[in-house]
Amino acid sequence: MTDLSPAAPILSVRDLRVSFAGARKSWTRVVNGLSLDVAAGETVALVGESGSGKSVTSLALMRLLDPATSRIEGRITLDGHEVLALSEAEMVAKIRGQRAAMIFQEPMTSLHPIYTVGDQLIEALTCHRPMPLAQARKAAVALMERVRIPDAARRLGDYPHAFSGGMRQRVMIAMALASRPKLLIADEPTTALDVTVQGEILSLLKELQAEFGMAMLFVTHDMGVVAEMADRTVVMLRGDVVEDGPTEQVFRAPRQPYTRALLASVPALGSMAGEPVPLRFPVIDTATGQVTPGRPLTRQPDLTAPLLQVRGLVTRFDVRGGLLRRRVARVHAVENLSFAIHPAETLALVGESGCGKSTTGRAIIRLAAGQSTGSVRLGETELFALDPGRLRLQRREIQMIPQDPLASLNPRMTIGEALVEPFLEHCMGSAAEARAKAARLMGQVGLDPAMLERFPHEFSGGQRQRLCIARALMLDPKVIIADESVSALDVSVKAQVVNLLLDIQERTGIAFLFISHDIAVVERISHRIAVMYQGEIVEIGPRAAVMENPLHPYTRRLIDAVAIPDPARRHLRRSQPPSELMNPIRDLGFVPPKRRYREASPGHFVRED
Amino acid sequence: MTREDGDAPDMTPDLIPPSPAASAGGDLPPPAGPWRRALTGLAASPTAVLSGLGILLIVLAMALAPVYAKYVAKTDPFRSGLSAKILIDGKRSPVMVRSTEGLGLGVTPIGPTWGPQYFLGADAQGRDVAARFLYGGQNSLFIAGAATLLCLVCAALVGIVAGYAGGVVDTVLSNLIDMIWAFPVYLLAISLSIVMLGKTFDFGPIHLSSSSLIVPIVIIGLVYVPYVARPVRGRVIAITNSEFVLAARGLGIRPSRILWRHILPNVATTLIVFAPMLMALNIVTESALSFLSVGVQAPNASWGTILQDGQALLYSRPVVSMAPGLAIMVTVMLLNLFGDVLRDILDPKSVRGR
Amino acid sequence: EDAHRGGTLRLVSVSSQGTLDPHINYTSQFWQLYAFLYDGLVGFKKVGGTDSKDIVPDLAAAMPVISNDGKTYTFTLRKGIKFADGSDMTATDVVASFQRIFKVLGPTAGTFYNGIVGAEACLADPASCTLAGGVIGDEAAGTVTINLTAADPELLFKLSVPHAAILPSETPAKDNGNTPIPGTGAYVVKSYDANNSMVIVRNPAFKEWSKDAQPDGYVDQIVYTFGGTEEAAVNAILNGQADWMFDTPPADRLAELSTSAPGQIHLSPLSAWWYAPMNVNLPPFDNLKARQALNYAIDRDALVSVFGGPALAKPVCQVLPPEFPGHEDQCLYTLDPGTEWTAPDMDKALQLVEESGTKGQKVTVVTEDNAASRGIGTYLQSVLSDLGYEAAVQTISGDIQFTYIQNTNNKVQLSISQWYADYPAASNFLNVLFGCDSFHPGTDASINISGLCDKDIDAQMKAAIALGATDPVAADKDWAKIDRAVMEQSPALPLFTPQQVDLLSTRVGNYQFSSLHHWLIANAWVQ
Amino acid sequence: MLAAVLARLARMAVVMLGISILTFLIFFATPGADPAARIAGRNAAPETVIAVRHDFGLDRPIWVQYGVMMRKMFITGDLTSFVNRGEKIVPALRAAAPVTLSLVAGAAVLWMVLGAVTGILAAATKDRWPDKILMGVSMMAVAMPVFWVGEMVNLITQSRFHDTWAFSWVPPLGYVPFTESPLRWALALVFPWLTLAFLYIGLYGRMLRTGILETYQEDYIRTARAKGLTARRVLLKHATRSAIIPVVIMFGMDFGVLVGGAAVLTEVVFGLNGVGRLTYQALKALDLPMIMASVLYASFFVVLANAVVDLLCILIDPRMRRK
Ligand SMILES: Nc1ncnc2c1ncn2[C@@H]1O[C@H](COP(=O)(O)OP(=O)(O)OP(=O)(O)O)[C@@H](O)[C@H]1O
Ligand SMILES: Nc1ncnc2c1ncn2[C@@H]1O[C@H](COP(=O)(O)OP(=O)(O)OP(=O)(O)O)[C@@H](O)[C@H]1O
Ligand SMILES: [Mg+2]
Ligand SMILES: [Mg+2]
Repeated sequence: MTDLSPAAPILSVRDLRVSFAGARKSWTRVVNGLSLDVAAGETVALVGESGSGKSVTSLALMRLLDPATSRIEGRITLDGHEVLALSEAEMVAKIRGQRAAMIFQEPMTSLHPIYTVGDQLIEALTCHRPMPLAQARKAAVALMERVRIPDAARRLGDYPHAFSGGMRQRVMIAMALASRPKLLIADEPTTALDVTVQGEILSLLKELQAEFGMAMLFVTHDMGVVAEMADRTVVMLRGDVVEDGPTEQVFRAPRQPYTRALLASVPALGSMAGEPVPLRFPVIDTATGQVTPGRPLTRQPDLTAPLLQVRGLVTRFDVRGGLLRRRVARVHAVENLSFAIHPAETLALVGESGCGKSTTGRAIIRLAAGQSTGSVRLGETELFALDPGRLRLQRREIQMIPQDPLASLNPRMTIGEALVEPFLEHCMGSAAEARAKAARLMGQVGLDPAMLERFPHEFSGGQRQRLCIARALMLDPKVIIADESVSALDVSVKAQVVNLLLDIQERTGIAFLFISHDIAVVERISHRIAVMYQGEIVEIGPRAAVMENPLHPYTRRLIDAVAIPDPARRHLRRSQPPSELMNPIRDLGFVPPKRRYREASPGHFVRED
Repeated sequence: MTREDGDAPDMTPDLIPPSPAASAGGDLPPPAGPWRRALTGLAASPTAVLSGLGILLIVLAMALAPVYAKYVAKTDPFRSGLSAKILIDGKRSPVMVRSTEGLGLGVTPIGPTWGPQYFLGADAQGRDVAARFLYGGQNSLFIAGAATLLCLVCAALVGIVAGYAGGVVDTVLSNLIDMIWAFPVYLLAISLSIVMLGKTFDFGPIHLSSSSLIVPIVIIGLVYVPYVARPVRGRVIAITNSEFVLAARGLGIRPSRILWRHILPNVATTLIVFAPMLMALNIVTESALSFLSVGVQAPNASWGTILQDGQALLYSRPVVSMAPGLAIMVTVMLLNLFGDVLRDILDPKSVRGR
Repeated sequence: EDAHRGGTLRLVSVSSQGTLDPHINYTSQFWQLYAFLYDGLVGFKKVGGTDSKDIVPDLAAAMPVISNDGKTYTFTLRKGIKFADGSDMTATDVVASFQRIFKVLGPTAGTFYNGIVGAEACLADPASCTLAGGVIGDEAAGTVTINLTAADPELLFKLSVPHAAILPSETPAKDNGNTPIPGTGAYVVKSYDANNSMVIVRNPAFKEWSKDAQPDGYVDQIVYTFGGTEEAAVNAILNGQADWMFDTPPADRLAELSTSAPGQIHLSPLSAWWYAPMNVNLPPFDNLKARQALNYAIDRDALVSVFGGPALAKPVCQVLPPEFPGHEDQCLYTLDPGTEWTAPDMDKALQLVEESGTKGQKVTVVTEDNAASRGIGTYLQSVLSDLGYEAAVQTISGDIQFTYIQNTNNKVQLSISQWYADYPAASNFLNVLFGCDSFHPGTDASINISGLCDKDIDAQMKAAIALGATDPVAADKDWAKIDRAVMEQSPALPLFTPQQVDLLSTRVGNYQFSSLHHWLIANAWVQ
Repeated sequence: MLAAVLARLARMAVVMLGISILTFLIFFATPGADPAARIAGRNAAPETVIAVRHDFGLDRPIWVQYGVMMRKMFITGDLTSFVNRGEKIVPALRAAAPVTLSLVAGAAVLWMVLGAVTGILAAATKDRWPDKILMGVSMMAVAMPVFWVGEMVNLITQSRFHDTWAFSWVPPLGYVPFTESPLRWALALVFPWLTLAFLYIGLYGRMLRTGILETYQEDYIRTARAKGLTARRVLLKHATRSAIIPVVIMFGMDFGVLVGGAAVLTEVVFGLNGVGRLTYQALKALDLPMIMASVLYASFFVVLANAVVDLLCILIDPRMRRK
């Protein structure tokens, strides 16, 4: 499966150009002369950074773009049909769901919320091949079983909201397979999913591809996934193909500087083995492709006294319902959490979506919505004992960089105002000083101080993340809680932001609580790692100990699931039945079990189950 | 870029070579704020421009009512013109024409002359309909506008207090809103009118007689408060729980400032989006109330009272009710068109409908 | 004659008027129906024209024997008259009916029937009303005697109105609401749904005993539909879908009707006036000159226009309507005072205002919210402005305005009202509207809206009433003087006297108009 | 489920209690409202007024009056009007309800069907001429005051063109009970239905069109298209089904409000003795018992509509079924 198939390609794209209608009748070209071939049974990965035109390309192949606002030119040949020459009716009859099927990035929204999963599957089955309902049901059940949905017959009657993201993606895959297409286009099918679920979906896709002999065009921005899945790789940059070749060759000997840069900034799990201190990401010159290796962090944590000490932190949310909206259950979002962070130290908090990471961060600075108990000491101050006024002042010391930077910036305030505001509120100086400091910090996070006049929507995702960092730094805090600060960013930007954080730490000795689900990044920058599962810490310890000697089964599963950006280390996992994360909703009478921790090595604690 | 500490590591330049679209460079003109953007958006929409101009034109025409009455029609449209005479073809004939045929019953006001005087004819009081139409439009627009303002202010107050304070205050206010909501609008307006029309109010030096326009303004302004207060409250709650308010709290910003700088400006869009639609609704409501004679009081005029006058002349002089009816239709349509564009620009995901 | 019997008459009205109980209902709409549903001891002659003001014996076999200085009336009942439920009408029923007037708190119990012996007790404690010594029935002799505390020349009128209808003695002594009470008339109400329709059919127990008092009707059935609008009613009649409308046709349609359907329109004079009471106890109208000024200033001709032109209303400048007992043509407030109004005298008016020193004061005219009242109000406002006052109009829903303007607490200066006579006696206008007895400050029931209470005039009125018992002709002369005396005080602006407009379908024949019952429905035929 | 129903009922009771108290208080704050004088009749003697006041309990403390009124309305059912003496309120309301219901139900069928057709057609032909025409007409429909439309309709059908073949069949204004003659019932209501529905056709058509076009932006529509469904099926089954939910919510509210009396203008113009007109007349006459009854009646339907809408949403939209 790894060598190029000599057979005639199922899909052949020549000089594809896609433009969108802009303001005043102008056309903006988004895809600029893309050519590629996909042969039967072959997987071609289309990679590139956000906005490079990957999704537009895949939608163009199916002619799913709105013809009123878009223009597709070039040639697309799919299994002998000239796609661009077909009428809309012919597209429906011959191409869509027939010869080519598609799955999308957002499993949560890609299924119609008010039809049952069964209805939608049966519709996919019968719209091309009319058959009796009973037969269609049987076929649907078979498909659901095929994508390993347990108890398929019963779940056919469920609505999509009763399914988790991974399960929904399985349903999407089942739907795509309904007509046994020759080509499957998968547009970032796992990006929105947790690592563990991503692993399951990827192996399922691989298995099904082999079984059905489909060609697959796999769109992604994750080099790890590319390495895992693709026979051939096409790299896109702003609408252009910059590199096209067998995956191994692209990874081993990238020809273009851009590809090289891209690969260099991908954190690879395990690459930190043997490194004693956090490392910056390598810096690449895009013009020449020259790579300067990342410099290690020189400043060491000051272990004399903990800066932030969390003891027995518990956060619960009430679930209300029934008559008079009484409490009927509780979400145990954070359960008995304890850890400490020292000056200039980075503690990473990793875990799957919904395990309570953000809630932990918020609870520490007393911003969580539910009720929190426990003790949080910042230096000598007990945060949980402060009155609102004192707490407000104390917040200067401990800052949180929120998960979603756009949402956390007031859309009606300029960046300048947003930066200056906390400084003035804490009476740290005059307005002029505030402005000067804001300009200086803008420079430090790599942005032009002239941009202070702009509004949040006028920045890219990575820039906004840096703005949030700058805003937090305005107050000279001692601790920063960085909530998924780099998870949503493109690899290259991710590298920049991580480097920025490390620079700051090196310069100011700030302590980080680094919340993330991306273990590869965490491995690179943290001193210690805490693994969270369903609101509790299951394993905590120095980075090397946790990464190289994971003791808790959940930690191991987490690490195993990460895709390695190295085609040579590609490993096919056996497809397991999907593991659904148990929801943390508990009855009112629920008493959390008493947990005990075992110290495996100095500072490396593992929960005893 | 200059950096103060020399030992700071080089900032990596953006990995991707800059493209004009992706990175708005610092040398571009300073980009517009949300309000400016909204204005630019409006200016770019032909619908918005045309409907806005149309509304302006109507307002202007109505504002010229005194000029028209004084210099063109040469009448006082608020005085009874029962014994007025008009010069037609050199003959002075009465405005109120007594029937001479058959049994000789009935007195019919003259119909449209399409000339400067009695352009649209006279009403049952012998007054110039065209001049009254203009004055009436003035009142209709003024009442609708003032009621819109009043409604928005009250709704903002109620919504913000309920949404921000939460707890008991919210429960009480929300239930009150629900209660008023369950009261059919027209019935509520009619009952308020009847209560207020029988009364004169004295607040210190301010004397409020029932014929004052303030009565319909207050009534119309108040009845729709729940309809606006509810979404405002929702919006305030959403904003209070939004990430950026949370972030502001995390930054240690004072609650008063959070309310003033973070919550209020963001609620403003919701209010502005409501304004044209509310205004349109108020014009119709005013006309309905005046039609049921619980709105503007004689001899003052509004499009609604002219409709009411016209109802009594529907069979002999249909133009009397036609004119205000069409005027209401056109104005409301323009306002709705404008409102649609405004909503699309400011609040694309807002609740549709009224 | 018989050829005209039969058929269905279709009447329409915008709304119905509440209770069917003849002892309580006080609306001309239903009184018109009671004419052929119920009978009193005596009644107005059921004919058209001026004779309709005459009183004829109805359930009584003859006019009563009056004795004891006019304080005792003895009636002999006719024999063989049955109620619609089949029971005989006897003296017991008569006595019970009079008691019932008080027990159900009839609106006129205290004003019409308070002169009967025992009435005071009944008013104080209605539930246990017996009228002992007041109304005495002798079942065996078939007579009923009514004793009064004082002679009352108007008693027979008061006994002729529906409030004195004779009902079966077993009728519950409470408002019977929409349940029909069996009567003695030519027809009975078969069904009544206040919101929809009333169906009236022949009374099976009825045998004509006096054509003057209660003639047998022509049509077999009368269907009265409630709802729709006045415009719609006109359309329906023109389109042949209805036969008659209760409401006045909209002024808007009159011109059209008078050419397209002149034969279907009937105009009849009404014993009524439209007037604008001025509050003599509040500035500026506590000043006689100010009141007179306004009376001089108004152009009654213009006001007639508001009401639909000269065919529908006649300008008046005195209280008693034309052709009413006691009426003598006189007009004080006109350009050349004499018997008739000719034109307003603006110069005089302005001079009077100047003299009164009330110029510049605020005046609010309180009108009802119908086109005519509002129109008059607007006109008065114009005139007041011309006279130098600061005038405004306040419109109040018709149902409320009537009591609102009566209450002195509401400080109404000038309002627009109407008065329709209950029966043809001058006191029913002058004494009721301008007598001290009907002025009750601070209550909603104070029909003397002007608040005029002049000792002299009041004494003259009392004397005229007393005189009426013995010499009605002389009394009427006195009333004419009183009319003038009242107008000299100028407590109200007489505006005009309205005409009744009846619009009938082409198939209705034998239209007769009685000044009290208006169109005599039972006298008309449809084939 | 039972708990939810009970909670609903409790809430309903609270809202209705609040409204009734509010109405009651407003009434007593109004001048010229002394019912005794008006009940007693014009020129009644003071004794009669006093007796009436006592008989109707108007001389008792205001809360006692409130209690008595509530008892008469809900328990004994013999509440009588203050204006039309002897008119029983509850039967009057009961007699008016079918009129309003006939009017509103018929109009509702019309506006739902035509509104849906308008919305779907306009969405399907977005920015082309059928869309432009439909939306233009809808705009107009929304902008015209309903009573004015009614008047114009009356002018045309009852008078100006009544003699022509087109409208000679139009019966006089007024209501004919269905039980009396279904045909005449329908004929009498044709124009009131059309007039009332016109506004809502415009409103719902526009709303549905916007909804469908918004739904078209959703990911699941892309999925449906990628499956190979025909454009018509995507429109009718996938887009419309989602877009209709807000329309249904709106419909529930509008229907409840209209049945509760908000169709007053249509009823007045077409002379239909429905609940709205009854309430309007009661308000104008300050007939407290009638006002109380009709306002409670109206609020009952609004609250009920709220509940039904919630239920409908749960039925239509499975997402709402989640606890
Ligand atoms: N409907 C549209 N109209 C106009 N421009 C569009 C449209 N859809 C996409 N674009 C533009 O086309 C470019 C490519 O978008 P595309 O969605 O293909 O990016 P992508 O590579 O899939 O990125 P991501 O990884 O974020 O999904 C972007 O600049 C985007 O703004
Ligand atoms: N305000 C709230 N009310 C009720 N439940 C909540 C609330 N906030 C969070 N939760 C629940 O608490 C749990 C933990 O949420 P949290 O946001 O901390 O997860 P996370 O680890 O940050 O996930 P992600 O990686 O998706 O951000 C989740 O089950 C979530 O549904
Ligand atoms: Mg994409
Ligand atoms: Mg999170």
